[in-house]
Amino acid sequence: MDINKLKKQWQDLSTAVEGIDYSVSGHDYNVSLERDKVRDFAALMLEEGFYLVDLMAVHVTPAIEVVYQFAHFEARCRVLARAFVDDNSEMPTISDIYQGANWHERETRDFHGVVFVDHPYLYPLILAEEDVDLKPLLKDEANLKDVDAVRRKPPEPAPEPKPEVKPEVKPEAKPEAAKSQEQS
Amino acid sequence: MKSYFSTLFTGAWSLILGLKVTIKALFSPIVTCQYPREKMEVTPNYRGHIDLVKFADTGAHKCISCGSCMRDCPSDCIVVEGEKREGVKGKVLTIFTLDFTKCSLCGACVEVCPTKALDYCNDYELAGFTREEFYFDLLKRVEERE
Amino acid sequence: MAMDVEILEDPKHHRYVLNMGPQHPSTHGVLRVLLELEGEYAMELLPVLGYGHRCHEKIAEHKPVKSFMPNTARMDYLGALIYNHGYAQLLERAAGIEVPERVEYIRVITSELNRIQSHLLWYGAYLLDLGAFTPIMYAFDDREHILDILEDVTGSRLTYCYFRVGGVSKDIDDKFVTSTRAFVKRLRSRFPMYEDLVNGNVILQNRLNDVGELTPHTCARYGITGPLLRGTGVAYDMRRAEPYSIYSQFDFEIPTGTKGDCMASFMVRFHELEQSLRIIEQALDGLPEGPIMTPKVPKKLKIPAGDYNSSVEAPRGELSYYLVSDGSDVPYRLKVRTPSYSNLSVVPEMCQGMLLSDVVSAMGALDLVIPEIDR
Amino acid sequence: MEIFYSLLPELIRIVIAAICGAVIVFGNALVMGYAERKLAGHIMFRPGPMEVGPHGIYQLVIDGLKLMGKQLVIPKNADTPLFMLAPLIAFAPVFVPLLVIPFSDKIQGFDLDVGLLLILAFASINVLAILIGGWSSNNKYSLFGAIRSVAQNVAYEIPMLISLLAIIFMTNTFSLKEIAAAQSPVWFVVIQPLAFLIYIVAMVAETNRAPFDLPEAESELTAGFHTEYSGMSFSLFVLGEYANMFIVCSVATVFFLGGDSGIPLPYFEYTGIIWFLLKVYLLMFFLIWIRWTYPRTRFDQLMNFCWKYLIPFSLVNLLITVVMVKLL
Repeated sequence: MDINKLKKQWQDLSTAVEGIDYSVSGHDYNVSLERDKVRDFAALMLEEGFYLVDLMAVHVTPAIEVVYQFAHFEARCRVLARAFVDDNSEMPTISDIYQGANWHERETRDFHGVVFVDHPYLYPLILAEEDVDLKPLLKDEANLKDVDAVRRKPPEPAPEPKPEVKPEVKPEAKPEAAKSQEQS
Repeated sequence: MKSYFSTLFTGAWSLILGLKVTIKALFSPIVTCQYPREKMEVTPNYRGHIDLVKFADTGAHKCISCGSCMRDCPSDCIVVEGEKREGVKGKVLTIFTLDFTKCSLCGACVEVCPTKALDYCNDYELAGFTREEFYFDLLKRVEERE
Repeated sequence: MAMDVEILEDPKHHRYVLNMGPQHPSTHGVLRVLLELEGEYAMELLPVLGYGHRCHEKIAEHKPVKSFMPNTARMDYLGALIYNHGYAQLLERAAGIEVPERVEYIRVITSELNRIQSHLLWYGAYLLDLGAFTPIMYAFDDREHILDILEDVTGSRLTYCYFRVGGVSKDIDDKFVTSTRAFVKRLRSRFPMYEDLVNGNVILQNRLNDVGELTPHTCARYGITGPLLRGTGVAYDMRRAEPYSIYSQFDFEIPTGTKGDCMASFMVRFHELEQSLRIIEQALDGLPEGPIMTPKVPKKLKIPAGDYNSSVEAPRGELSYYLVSDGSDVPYRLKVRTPSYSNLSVVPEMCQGMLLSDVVSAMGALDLVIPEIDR
Repeated sequence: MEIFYSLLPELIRIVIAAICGAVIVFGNALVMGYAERKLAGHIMFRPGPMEVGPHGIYQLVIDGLKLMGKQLVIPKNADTPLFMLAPLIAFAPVFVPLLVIPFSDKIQGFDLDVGLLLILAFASINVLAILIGGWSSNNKYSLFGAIRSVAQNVAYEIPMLISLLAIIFMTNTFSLKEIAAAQSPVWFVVIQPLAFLIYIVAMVAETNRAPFDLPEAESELTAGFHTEYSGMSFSLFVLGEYANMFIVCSVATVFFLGGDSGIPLPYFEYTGIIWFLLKVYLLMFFLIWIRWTYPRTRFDQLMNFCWKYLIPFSLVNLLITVVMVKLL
């Protein structure tokens, strides 16, 4: 696994590749994808020997965000890939590339109502059959946040005004993160 | 042909080894505890449901009805109420109940208590026929206790 | 029933449907598997989940982050401390809390005891699946010692809620150290007995060899981790691959197999018992003095906005918590990646064309804990 | 009338023998049920039944009463007549083989010339019962158990018969009494150790005991052929199973362990039964012992073992025996 080459390939497929400090967030890279590049990205990851750790959805505005987590068997490289669903809550499936995504996608369909196009058997997995439209993990209006509200904030130079937030909880300055933001 | 016989003999030998283990166990003493007749000693650190502690020097509990435990409980199973009374400093505890059917025995209430008025009880033989049997009135329990 | 659309009785092909579970003795809980059989061969399998779903992820979105700790233990009742560990680590990582060294040692010792306990239960229950009744009692005999040790320090026997953000709830004492050392010695002395009674047994060997073979590529496609993956020869263990806590300080091996069949993962798990004992011994030797709680954990723990991940090695594979925070003390989204979920998803492919008896032994080798799958 | 009087002693003998058979069947089930639980318990470091009576010795009586008191549940789509018939077929034939077993010199129902054939004929009816029970339950698990049982029993009857045939060639008789008597200096287990081993393995498989308990295989087939049975109809299957164990162990005793021979006791023609029962229960202990030691075999391996090992070995053994008998 050549990480520099991989990064270049990721950049070709994605809108942004962001390196993150593992000790703060527990993963190494953050890749933002367009919806139609998800399948290409998954195929690339499988080819490079990554396994699918997890697939989940986060309900934010403007659209539900689907997060794919990959890791590698040989070296520590934990990658989060994220993409927004379209207006019909649709998303291309990757269950023919990563068969393990099959159940994760069914579960995401249960909980968030994300429809994975071309999924072989998009049938309720965890929820009962009659709860197919329940979508329990969707936020209601009052709790729904914008996507920027749940993104990591770049460290601010000014001291935090609120006293109860500890100063040490803030993520430290990360040169990589700053660099990639410039790129994007 | 050679493997035909060697598998037979290694297989048979492994079966004999197994028989040796079980026959030895057959003549070994038993290790189980015949529960209703003999009881094992339960460690004093066992975390049963919570109880108000009765302090020997004052003969009373030390709850100041601040409600920290109620707020910190992940399962919302504690209800604490106190009232102001004439001539008494602070609040007097009037209600302290625990809905043990919801309790997950995490210990958050015991740790958060500012006066160390709560402790785990050691009672593990809890069984009942109705839910109501597990709505404990801890205030009553502490008053009835020796 | 509409759920059975894919698997239907087909008299023309002499196929018929067998409904295994949710009360079948070898599905270990409320798992239901629909099997399409031809003779005794399973041609198609369809696991049906959700009988034990308790909405843990939804609950997490409704209460302060610290209050979710007891729930983690309920997801995998056999690896409760390891689930605690992952969650405590997640919050510590997210809030930037340093943990005292003694706490890390205590966490490692108790987590490894928990892992041994889980493996011993699996060992017995798996043999029960294969029709041997006695080993489960021997394994429980050993397991009971661990439960006693852990009960003495944590206060409970199964669903421990022992770890706290920034520490543990109770310090260990000399009694814990001596009884743990005694247990390590005892379990070591029992290995030859297990070896004779079970591991070398020709019937067991025949039942497990070449059954349910996996390849590293299959594991990558399905996200299979843990002993099953190590059985295929990939030495991937979160304790080594992404060393959390103080695991990097200990000298232990990662047992691996070669063929990736049930026997390989069986032996991997068995050898892991020994490796866990080694870690415990080293941790007991190096146990430092010190506080058991970080003093500066705020009462209302606010997680800075962003997403955080924490992965630990649970007895069944990789456990990941993924937390999305909006800056408040309540998680915006908490996703738990449980190992059994991904491990079970391979069953339709792995068990295709197997005998019914082999389906039982292959599913037993996955070491399923259903509440962990359903969450 | 004269014919009647001449037959009367014989009739009385039949009645007494049948009563004794019933006592043996039920007594054996009580003893074995208790022994199995106790031994299983102690093998697992636990005491077994302890509650009813001293060391739980009345446990089996209570269990019997409980089973009698239970409702007989007949599944909705079951074939009711066959469903009710199957336990009877499993239970009824076990009395007949008991009539010809020579417990001692004088304690024997009949000494038939074809005693062995009678035993084997009636013992194999058990398979039919399992098949009927599994089929009529209208349950897929039961059906599996039944099918497995038939295949297994048919396969294992071959090595069982051939290994016994070696003894028949040596003694030239089918009469059990004469076979037992033929081993007065040396038991046949010494002369025919291979036949003995083959017989023991086949015997375990014939009685559907672990590690060959595939028809019941509770971790795969929940309870196999008796999944749907409850109450007395279930206990008839169990009684039949224990009685079958007793019969095959008795045959092993007669053929290989010298029948009632042993250290002479006073009134040996009667007291020989002590030695006989001792040997039988030692074999039964062995059956229990291996049941609580081994995992279950897989079906194809079970059949492989029979066809690849037991049948060739028993044939070779028979051949050698025949040659030796001819030469000596």
